[in-house]
Amino acid sequence: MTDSLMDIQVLETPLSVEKCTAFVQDPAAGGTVVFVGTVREWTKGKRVLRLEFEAYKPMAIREMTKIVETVKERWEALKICVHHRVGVLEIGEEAVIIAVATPHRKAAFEACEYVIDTLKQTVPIWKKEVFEDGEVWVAAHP
Amino acid sequence: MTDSLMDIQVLETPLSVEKCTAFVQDPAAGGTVVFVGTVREWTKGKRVLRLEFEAYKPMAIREMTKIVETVKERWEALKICVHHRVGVLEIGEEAVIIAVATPHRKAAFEACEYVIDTLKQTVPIWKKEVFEDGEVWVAAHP
Amino acid sequence: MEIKVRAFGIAKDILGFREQTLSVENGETILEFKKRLLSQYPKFEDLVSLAFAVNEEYCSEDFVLQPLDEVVIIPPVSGG
Amino acid sequence: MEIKVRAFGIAKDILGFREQTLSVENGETILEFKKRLLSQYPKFEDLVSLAFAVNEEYCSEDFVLQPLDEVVIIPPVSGG
Repeated sequence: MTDSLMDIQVLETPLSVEKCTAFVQDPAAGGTVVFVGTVREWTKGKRVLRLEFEAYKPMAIREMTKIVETVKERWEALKICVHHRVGVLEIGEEAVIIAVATPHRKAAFEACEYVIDTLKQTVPIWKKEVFEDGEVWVAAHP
Repeated sequence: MTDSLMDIQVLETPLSVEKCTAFVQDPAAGGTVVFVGTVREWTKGKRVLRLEFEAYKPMAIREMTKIVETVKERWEALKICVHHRVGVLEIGEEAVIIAVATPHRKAAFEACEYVIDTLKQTVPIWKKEVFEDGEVWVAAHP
Repeated sequence: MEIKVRAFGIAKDILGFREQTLSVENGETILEFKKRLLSQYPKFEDLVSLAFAVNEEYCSEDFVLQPLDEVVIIPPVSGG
Repeated sequence: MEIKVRAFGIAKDILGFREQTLSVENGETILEFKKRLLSQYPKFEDLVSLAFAVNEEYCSEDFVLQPLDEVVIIPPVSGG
Protein backbone atom coordinates (compact mmCIF):
# COMPACT_ATOMS: atom_id res chain seq x y z
CA MET A 1 0.00 0.00 0.00
CA THR A 2 1.89 3.05 -1.21
CA ASP A 3 0.81 6.54 -2.14
CA SER A 4 2.49 9.87 -1.71
CA LEU A 5 1.58 10.09 2.00
CA MET A 6 2.05 6.51 3.18
CA ASP A 7 4.40 3.72 2.30
CA ILE A 8 3.47 0.35 3.80
CA GLN A 9 5.41 -2.72 2.80
CA VAL A 10 6.22 -6.30 3.81
CA LEU A 11 9.64 -7.05 2.38
CA GLU A 12 11.91 -10.06 2.00
CA THR A 13 14.97 -7.85 1.63
CA PRO A 14 16.93 -5.78 4.22
CA LEU A 15 15.23 -2.60 5.39
CA SER A 16 16.71 0.89 5.18
CA VAL A 17 16.34 3.53 7.89
CA GLU A 18 17.55 6.10 5.39
CA LYS A 19 14.83 5.23 2.88
CA CYS A 20 12.02 5.25 5.45
CA THR A 21 13.14 8.55 6.91
CA ALA A 22 13.56 10.11 3.48
CA PHE A 23 10.04 9.04 2.48
CA VAL A 24 8.40 10.95 5.35
CA GLN A 25 10.36 14.16 4.85
CA ASP A 26 7.95 17.02 4.34
CA PRO A 27 8.50 20.77 4.30
CA ALA A 28 5.71 21.12 6.88
CA ALA A 29 7.19 18.56 9.27
CA GLY A 30 8.61 19.81 12.53
CA GLY A 31 9.47 16.42 13.88
CA THR A 32 10.09 12.95 12.56
CA VAL A 33 10.21 9.96 14.86
CA VAL A 34 11.55 6.65 13.65
CA PHE A 35 11.24 3.34 15.46
CA VAL A 36 13.64 0.59 14.51
CA GLY A 37 13.00 -2.91 15.83
CA THR A 38 16.06 -5.12 15.61
CA VAL A 39 16.68 -8.78 16.33
CA ARG A 40 17.90 -9.13 19.89
CA GLU A 41 20.63 -11.63 20.73
CA TRP A 42 19.28 -12.65 24.12
CA THR A 43 15.74 -13.43 25.18
CA LYS A 44 14.99 -14.52 28.75
CA GLY A 45 18.63 -15.47 29.21
CA LYS A 46 18.81 -17.65 26.10
CA ARG A 47 20.97 -16.89 23.09
CA VAL A 48 19.03 -16.41 19.86
CA LEU A 49 20.77 -17.68 16.73
CA ARG A 50 18.36 -16.10 14.27
CA LEU A 51 14.71 -15.19 13.75
CA GLU A 52 12.22 -16.30 11.17
CA PHE A 53 9.27 -14.05 10.33
CA GLU A 54 6.26 -15.04 8.30
CA ALA A 55 3.32 -12.88 7.33
CA TYR A 56 -0.16 -13.32 5.95
CA LYS A 57 0.88 -10.62 3.57
CA PRO A 58 -2.31 -9.14 2.05
CA MET A 59 -4.00 -8.97 5.45
CA ALA A 60 -0.84 -7.65 7.10
CA ILE A 61 -0.80 -4.77 4.63
CA ARG A 62 -4.52 -4.17 5.25
CA GLU A 63 -4.11 -4.11 9.03
CA MET A 64 -1.08 -1.84 8.82
CA THR A 65 -3.03 0.48 6.54
CA LYS A 66 -5.81 0.69 9.15
CA ILE A 67 -3.27 1.66 11.80
CA VAL A 68 -1.77 4.29 9.54
CA GLU A 69 -5.20 5.72 8.68
CA THR A 70 -5.93 6.08 12.40
CA VAL A 71 -2.60 7.83 12.92
CA LYS A 72 -3.22 10.24 10.06
CA GLU A 73 -6.51 11.26 11.60
CA ARG A 74 -5.74 11.20 15.29
CA TRP A 75 -2.32 12.88 15.18
CA GLU A 76 -2.58 14.79 11.91
CA ALA A 77 0.46 12.93 10.67
CA LEU A 78 1.81 14.24 7.39
CA LYS A 79 3.59 11.14 6.15
CA ILE A 80 4.05 7.63 7.48
CA CYS A 81 6.26 4.75 6.42
CA VAL A 82 5.97 1.20 7.78
CA HIS A 83 8.33 -1.45 6.45
CA HIS A 84 8.27 -4.96 7.94
CA ARG A 85 10.76 -7.60 6.99
CA VAL A 86 9.94 -11.31 6.62
CA GLY A 87 12.10 -14.40 6.13
CA VAL A 88 15.26 -15.31 8.03
CA LEU A 89 16.87 -12.47 10.02
CA GLU A 90 20.26 -12.49 11.69
CA ILE A 91 21.06 -10.79 15.03
CA GLY A 92 21.11 -7.01 14.72
CA GLU A 93 19.12 -6.89 11.49
CA GLU A 94 16.11 -4.59 11.29
CA ALA A 95 12.76 -6.39 11.51
CA VAL A 96 10.59 -3.30 11.37
CA ILE A 97 11.01 0.38 10.69
CA ILE A 98 8.26 2.91 11.36
CA ALA A 99 8.73 6.57 10.47
CA VAL A 100 6.17 9.28 11.23
CA ALA A 101 6.39 12.96 10.41
CA THR A 102 4.08 15.47 12.07
CA PRO A 103 4.02 19.27 12.25
CA HIS A 104 4.89 19.13 15.97
CA ARG A 105 7.18 16.63 17.59
CA LYS A 106 5.09 15.40 20.51
CA ALA A 107 2.55 13.98 18.09
CA ALA A 108 5.28 12.15 16.18
CA PHE A 109 6.42 10.33 19.34
CA GLU A 110 2.88 9.36 20.30
CA ALA A 111 1.91 8.31 16.80
CA CYS A 112 5.03 6.24 16.21
CA GLU A 113 4.60 4.43 19.52
CA TYR A 114 0.94 3.81 18.72
CA VAL A 115 1.91 2.23 15.39
CA ILE A 116 4.42 -0.22 16.86
CA ASP A 117 2.19 -1.08 19.87
CA THR A 118 -0.83 -1.73 17.66
CA LEU A 119 1.16 -3.52 14.97
CA LYS A 120 2.32 -5.99 17.60
CA GLN A 121 -1.28 -6.65 18.61
CA THR A 122 -3.17 -6.86 15.35
CA VAL A 123 -0.97 -7.38 12.30
CA PRO A 124 -0.77 -11.04 11.17
CA ILE A 125 2.98 -11.52 11.29
CA TRP A 126 4.68 -14.26 13.29
CA LYS A 127 8.16 -14.52 14.67
CA LYS A 128 10.00 -17.73 15.49
CA GLU A 129 13.11 -17.56 17.65
CA VAL A 130 15.69 -20.17 16.78
CA PHE A 131 17.97 -21.28 19.63
CA GLU A 132 20.79 -23.82 19.69
CA ASP A 133 18.47 -26.39 21.23
CA GLY A 134 15.16 -25.68 19.56
CA GLU A 135 12.78 -23.02 18.36
CA VAL A 136 9.82 -21.11 19.72
CA TRP A 137 6.95 -19.15 18.14
CA VAL A 138 7.09 -15.92 20.12
CA ALA A 139 4.05 -15.04 22.27
CA ALA A 140 2.12 -18.17 21.23
CA HIS A 141 1.92 -19.63 24.73
CA PRO A 142 1.16 -17.96 28.08
CA MET B 1 32.13 13.70 23.54
CA THR B 2 32.38 10.24 22.06
CA ASP B 3 33.00 6.85 23.58
CA SER B 4 31.65 3.42 22.68
CA LEU B 5 28.27 4.09 24.33
CA MET B 6 27.58 7.71 23.43
CA ASP B 7 28.32 9.89 20.46
CA ILE B 8 27.61 13.58 21.00
CA GLN B 9 28.59 16.08 18.36
CA VAL B 10 27.97 19.60 17.08
CA LEU B 11 28.69 19.53 13.37
CA GLU B 12 29.01 22.01 10.55
CA THR B 13 28.31 19.33 7.95
CA PRO B 14 25.06 17.54 6.98
CA LEU B 15 23.82 14.93 9.46
CA SER B 16 23.14 11.28 8.67
CA VAL B 17 20.22 9.30 10.07
CA GLU B 18 21.94 6.13 8.89
CA LYS B 19 25.13 6.90 10.85
CA CYS B 20 23.29 7.83 14.06
CA THR B 21 21.12 4.73 13.91
CA ALA B 22 24.09 2.50 13.12
CA PHE B 23 26.01 3.88 16.10
CA VAL B 24 23.35 2.84 18.61
CA GLN B 25 22.88 -0.67 17.25
CA ASP B 26 23.50 -3.16 20.02
CA PRO B 27 22.82 -6.90 20.20
CA ALA B 28 20.93 -6.34 23.47
CA ALA B 29 18.69 -3.62 22.03
CA GLY B 30 15.02 -4.41 21.56
CA GLY B 31 14.07 -1.00 20.33
CA THR B 32 15.72 2.03 18.82
CA VAL B 33 13.94 5.35 18.59
CA VAL B 34 15.31 8.13 16.42
CA PHE B 35 14.16 11.73 16.45
CA VAL B 36 14.94 13.85 13.41
CA GLY B 37 14.36 17.58 13.63
CA THR B 38 14.19 19.22 10.24
CA VAL B 39 13.91 22.78 9.06
CA ARG B 40 10.26 23.64 8.53
CA GLU B 41 9.21 25.77 5.59
CA TRP B 42 6.43 27.61 7.37
CA THR B 43 6.31 29.10 10.82
CA LYS B 44 3.25 30.98 12.02
CA GLY B 45 2.12 31.41 8.44
CA LYS B 46 5.39 32.89 7.23
CA ARG B 47 7.68 31.25 4.71
CA VAL B 48 11.14 30.49 6.04
CA LEU B 49 13.96 30.83 3.52
CA ARG B 50 16.65 29.23 5.64
CA LEU B 51 17.81 28.80 9.21
CA GLU B 52 21.04 29.76 10.87
CA PHE B 53 22.19 27.90 13.97
CA GLU B 54 24.99 28.93 16.25
CA ALA B 55 26.27 27.10 19.31
CA TYR B 56 28.47 27.79 22.29
CA LYS B 57 30.10 24.56 21.34
CA PRO B 58 32.07 23.33 24.39
CA MET B 59 29.16 24.06 26.72
CA ALA B 60 26.64 22.62 24.27
CA ILE B 61 28.57 19.36 24.28
CA ARG B 62 28.75 19.46 28.09
CA GLU B 63 25.01 20.06 28.46
CA MET B 64 24.16 17.35 25.94
CA THR B 65 26.45 14.98 27.80
CA LYS B 66 24.56 15.69 31.05
CA ILE B 67 21.27 14.88 29.32
CA VAL B 68 22.69 11.67 27.93
CA GLU B 69 24.10 10.63 31.31
CA THR B 70 20.64 11.11 32.83
CA VAL B 71 19.09 9.01 30.08
CA LYS B 72 21.62 6.21 30.55
CA GLU B 73 20.75 6.01 34.22
CA ARG B 74 17.05 6.66 34.23
CA TRP B 75 16.08 4.49 31.24
CA GLU B 76 18.99 2.06 31.20
CA ALA B 77 19.77 3.16 27.68
CA LEU B 78 22.42 1.05 25.98
CA LYS B 79 23.67 3.54 23.44
CA ILE B 80 22.81 7.13 22.58
CA CYS B 81 23.76 9.39 19.70
CA VAL B 82 23.06 13.14 19.56
CA HIS B 83 24.22 15.10 16.51
CA HIS B 84 23.34 18.78 16.21
CA ARG B 85 24.09 20.79 13.11
CA VAL B 86 25.19 24.44 13.11
CA GLY B 87 25.64 26.99 10.35
CA VAL B 88 23.22 27.73 7.52
CA LEU B 89 20.50 25.12 6.91
CA GLU B 90 18.12 24.93 3.99
CA ILE B 91 14.46 23.81 4.22
CA GLY B 92 14.19 20.07 4.82
CA GLU B 93 17.71 19.65 6.12
CA GLU B 94 18.26 17.86 9.42
CA ALA B 95 19.09 20.17 12.32
CA VAL B 96 19.26 17.48 14.98
CA ILE B 97 19.25 13.71 15.13
CA ILE B 98 18.85 11.81 18.39
CA ALA B 99 19.04 8.02 18.48
CA VAL B 100 18.47 5.95 21.60
CA ALA B 101 18.64 2.17 21.94
CA THR B 102 17.20 0.42 24.97
CA PRO B 103 16.45 -3.23 25.80
CA HIS B 104 12.70 -2.52 25.68
CA ARG B 105 11.00 -0.15 23.34
CA LYS B 106 8.86 1.93 25.68
CA ALA B 107 11.99 3.23 27.37
CA ALA B 108 13.48 4.22 24.01
CA PHE B 109 10.46 6.42 23.19
CA GLU B 110 10.50 8.09 26.61
CA ALA B 111 14.26 8.58 26.64
CA CYS B 112 14.42 9.99 23.12
CA GLU B 113 11.61 12.45 23.85
CA TYR B 114 13.33 13.46 27.08
CA VAL B 115 16.54 14.21 25.19
CA ILE B 116 14.93 16.49 22.60
CA ASP B 117 12.68 18.23 25.18
CA THR B 118 15.60 18.90 27.51
CA LEU B 119 18.00 19.82 24.72
CA LYS B 120 15.58 22.54 23.64
CA GLN B 121 15.55 23.93 27.19
CA THR B 122 19.15 23.78 28.32
CA VAL B 123 21.64 23.38 25.47
CA PRO B 124 23.22 26.68 24.37
CA ILE B 125 22.33 26.59 20.70
CA TRP B 126 20.44 29.38 18.94
CA LYS B 127 18.34 29.33 15.82
CA LYS B 128 17.63 32.31 13.59
CA GLU B 129 14.80 32.08 11.05
CA VAL B 130 15.44 34.06 7.91
CA PHE B 131 12.35 35.32 6.06
CA GLU B 132 12.04 37.34 2.90
CA ASP B 133 11.48 40.49 4.91
CA GLY B 134 13.72 39.98 7.91
CA GLU B 135 15.04 37.57 10.46
CA VAL B 136 14.12 36.42 13.95
CA TRP B 137 15.99 34.69 16.77
CA VAL B 138 13.57 31.90 17.64
CA ALA B 139 12.07 31.93 21.16
CA ALA B 140 13.97 35.05 22.20
CA HIS B 141 10.86 37.15 22.81
CA PRO B 142 7.57 36.30 24.55
CA MET C 1 -19.78 -27.76 1.84
CA GLU C 2 -16.11 -27.20 1.27
CA ILE C 3 -13.96 -24.39 2.59
CA LYS C 4 -10.30 -23.60 2.16
CA VAL C 5 -8.22 -23.41 5.33
CA ARG C 6 -4.87 -21.62 5.61
CA ALA C 7 -2.65 -21.63 8.67
CA PHE C 8 0.33 -19.57 9.77
CA GLY C 9 2.95 -19.74 12.49
CA ILE C 10 2.36 -22.27 15.21
CA ALA C 11 -1.12 -23.06 13.82
CA LYS C 12 0.57 -24.47 10.73
CA ASP C 13 2.83 -26.62 12.92
CA ILE C 14 -0.11 -27.94 14.98
CA LEU C 15 -2.19 -28.78 11.92
CA GLY C 16 0.70 -30.16 9.93
CA PHE C 17 -0.39 -28.25 6.85
CA ARG C 18 -0.24 -24.72 5.51
CA GLU C 19 -3.27 -24.96 3.25
CA GLN C 20 -6.03 -27.53 2.78
CA THR C 21 -9.60 -27.88 1.59
CA LEU C 22 -11.92 -29.19 4.32
CA SER C 23 -15.53 -30.29 4.44
CA VAL C 24 -17.73 -28.58 7.00
CA GLU C 25 -21.48 -28.46 7.72
CA ASN C 26 -23.51 -26.10 5.55
CA GLY C 27 -23.90 -22.78 7.34
CA GLU C 28 -21.27 -23.59 9.95
CA THR C 29 -20.17 -20.62 12.07
CA ILE C 30 -16.62 -19.73 12.99
CA LEU C 31 -17.44 -20.74 16.58
CA GLU C 32 -18.53 -24.25 15.47
CA PHE C 33 -15.48 -24.53 13.24
CA LYS C 34 -13.24 -23.46 16.12
CA LYS C 35 -14.78 -26.01 18.50
CA ARG C 36 -14.17 -28.82 16.02
CA LEU C 37 -10.61 -27.63 15.52
CA LEU C 38 -9.96 -27.58 19.28
CA SER C 39 -11.37 -31.08 19.81
CA GLN C 40 -9.43 -32.49 16.88
CA TYR C 41 -6.17 -30.62 17.69
CA PRO C 42 -6.12 -30.08 21.48
CA LYS C 43 -2.79 -28.26 21.27
CA PHE C 44 -4.72 -25.18 20.14
CA GLU C 45 -6.08 -25.02 23.70
CA ASP C 46 -2.59 -24.09 24.95
CA LEU C 47 -2.37 -20.94 22.87
CA VAL C 48 -2.85 -17.45 24.28
CA SER C 49 -5.44 -16.70 21.63
CA LEU C 50 -6.89 -18.04 18.42
CA ALA C 51 -8.43 -15.77 15.83
CA PHE C 52 -9.87 -16.30 12.37
CA ALA C 53 -9.97 -14.24 9.24
CA VAL C 54 -12.12 -14.49 6.13
CA ASN C 55 -11.48 -12.24 3.14
CA GLU C 56 -8.42 -10.71 4.78
CA GLU C 57 -10.44 -9.42 7.73
CA TYR C 58 -10.68 -10.68 11.29
CA CYS C 59 -14.12 -12.22 11.79
CA SER C 60 -16.26 -12.72 14.88
CA GLU C 61 -17.30 -16.14 16.15
CA ASP C 62 -20.87 -15.81 14.85
CA PHE C 63 -19.65 -15.32 11.27
CA VAL C 64 -21.41 -17.84 9.00
CA LEU C 65 -19.11 -19.61 6.55
CA GLN C 66 -20.00 -19.75 2.87
CA PRO C 67 -18.91 -22.46 0.41
CA LEU C 68 -15.36 -21.84 -0.89
CA ASP C 69 -14.62 -19.26 1.82
CA GLU C 70 -10.95 -19.13 2.72
CA VAL C 71 -10.63 -19.30 6.50
CA VAL C 72 -7.27 -18.21 7.84
CA ILE C 73 -6.27 -19.46 11.27
CA ILE C 74 -4.43 -16.77 13.19
CA PRO C 75 -2.49 -17.79 16.30
CA PRO C 76 -1.07 -15.03 18.57
CA VAL C 77 0.73 -12.53 16.35
CA SER C 78 4.28 -11.46 17.15
CA GLY C 79 5.45 -9.04 14.50
CA GLY C 80 7.60 -6.03 15.14
CA MET D 1 39.08 43.99 37.55
CA GLU D 2 38.75 42.76 33.99
CA ILE D 3 36.55 39.95 32.73
CA LYS D 4 35.99 38.54 29.30
CA VAL D 5 32.44 38.65 27.96
CA ARG D 6 31.12 36.47 25.15
CA ALA D 7 27.68 36.73 23.64
CA PHE D 8 25.62 34.49 21.39
CA GLY D 9 22.42 34.75 19.39
CA ILE D 10 20.33 37.83 20.00
CA ALA D 11 22.60 38.87 22.90
CA LYS D 12 25.40 39.37 20.41
CA ASP D 13 23.11 41.52 18.23
CA ILE D 14 21.99 43.64 21.21
CA LEU D 15 25.53 44.20 22.46
CA GLY D 16 26.98 44.68 18.99
CA PHE D 17 29.93 42.45 19.80
CA ARG D 18 30.65 38.73 20.09
CA GLU D 19 33.54 38.99 22.50
CA GLN D 20 35.03 41.81 24.57
CA THR D 21 37.05 42.47 27.68
CA LEU D 22 35.15 44.63 30.20
CA SER D 23 36.03 46.28 33.48
CA VAL D 24 33.78 45.46 36.42
CA GLU D 25 33.95 46.04 40.19
CA ASN D 26 36.13 43.68 42.17
CA GLY D 27 34.02 40.86 43.54
CA GLU D 28 31.02 41.74 41.38
CA THR D 29 28.27 39.10 41.32
CA ILE D 30 26.44 37.86 38.26
CA LEU D 31 23.33 39.65 39.55
CA GLU D 32 25.18 42.98 39.71
CA PHE D 33 26.68 42.37 36.29
CA LYS D 34 23.24 41.55 34.92
CA LYS D 35 21.67 44.71 36.39
CA ARG D 36 24.36 46.86 34.78
CA LEU D 37 23.83 45.06 31.47
CA LEU D 38 20.07 45.65 31.60
CA SER D 39 20.41 49.35 32.38
CA GLN D 40 23.00 49.86 29.66
CA TYR D 41 21.18 47.72 27.06
CA PRO D 42 17.44 47.91 27.87
CA LYS D 43 16.61 45.56 24.97
CA PHE D 44 17.68 42.67 27.21
CA GLU D 45 14.52 43.40 29.26
CA ASP D 46 12.40 42.21 26.35
CA LEU D 47 13.88 38.70 26.30
CA VAL D 48 12.08 35.68 27.72
CA SER D 49 15.11 34.85 29.84
CA LEU D 50 18.73 35.76 30.32
CA ALA D 51 21.24 33.31 31.75
CA PHE D 52 24.97 33.40 32.33
CA ALA D 53 27.69 30.80 32.20
CA VAL D 54 31.21 30.79 33.57
CA ASN D 55 33.60 27.95 32.81
CA GLU D 56 31.10 26.30 30.50
CA GLU D 57 28.51 25.91 33.26
CA TYR D 58 25.33 27.86 33.97
CA CYS D 59 25.87 29.95 37.08
CA SER D 60 23.48 31.36 39.64
CA GLU D 61 23.02 35.08 40.25
CA ASP D 62 25.04 35.05 43.46
CA PHE D 63 28.10 33.71 41.67
CA VAL D 64 31.09 35.98 42.43
CA LEU D 65 33.17 36.87 39.41
CA GLN D 66 36.95 36.47 39.50
CA PRO D 67 39.47 38.44 37.44
CA LEU D 68 39.82 37.04 33.91
CA ASP D 69 36.66 34.94 34.21
CA GLU D 70 34.92 34.40 30.90
CA VAL D 71 31.26 35.27 31.30
CA VAL D 72 29.02 33.96 28.55
CA ILE D 73 25.68 35.69 28.03
CA ILE D 74 23.00 33.16 27.17
CA PRO D 75 19.72 34.44 25.76
CA PRO D 76 16.78 31.99 25.37
CA VAL D 77 18.13 28.88 23.67
CA SER D 78 16.37 27.44 20.62
CA GLY D 79 18.29 24.40 19.47
CA GLY D 80 16.70 21.25 18.07
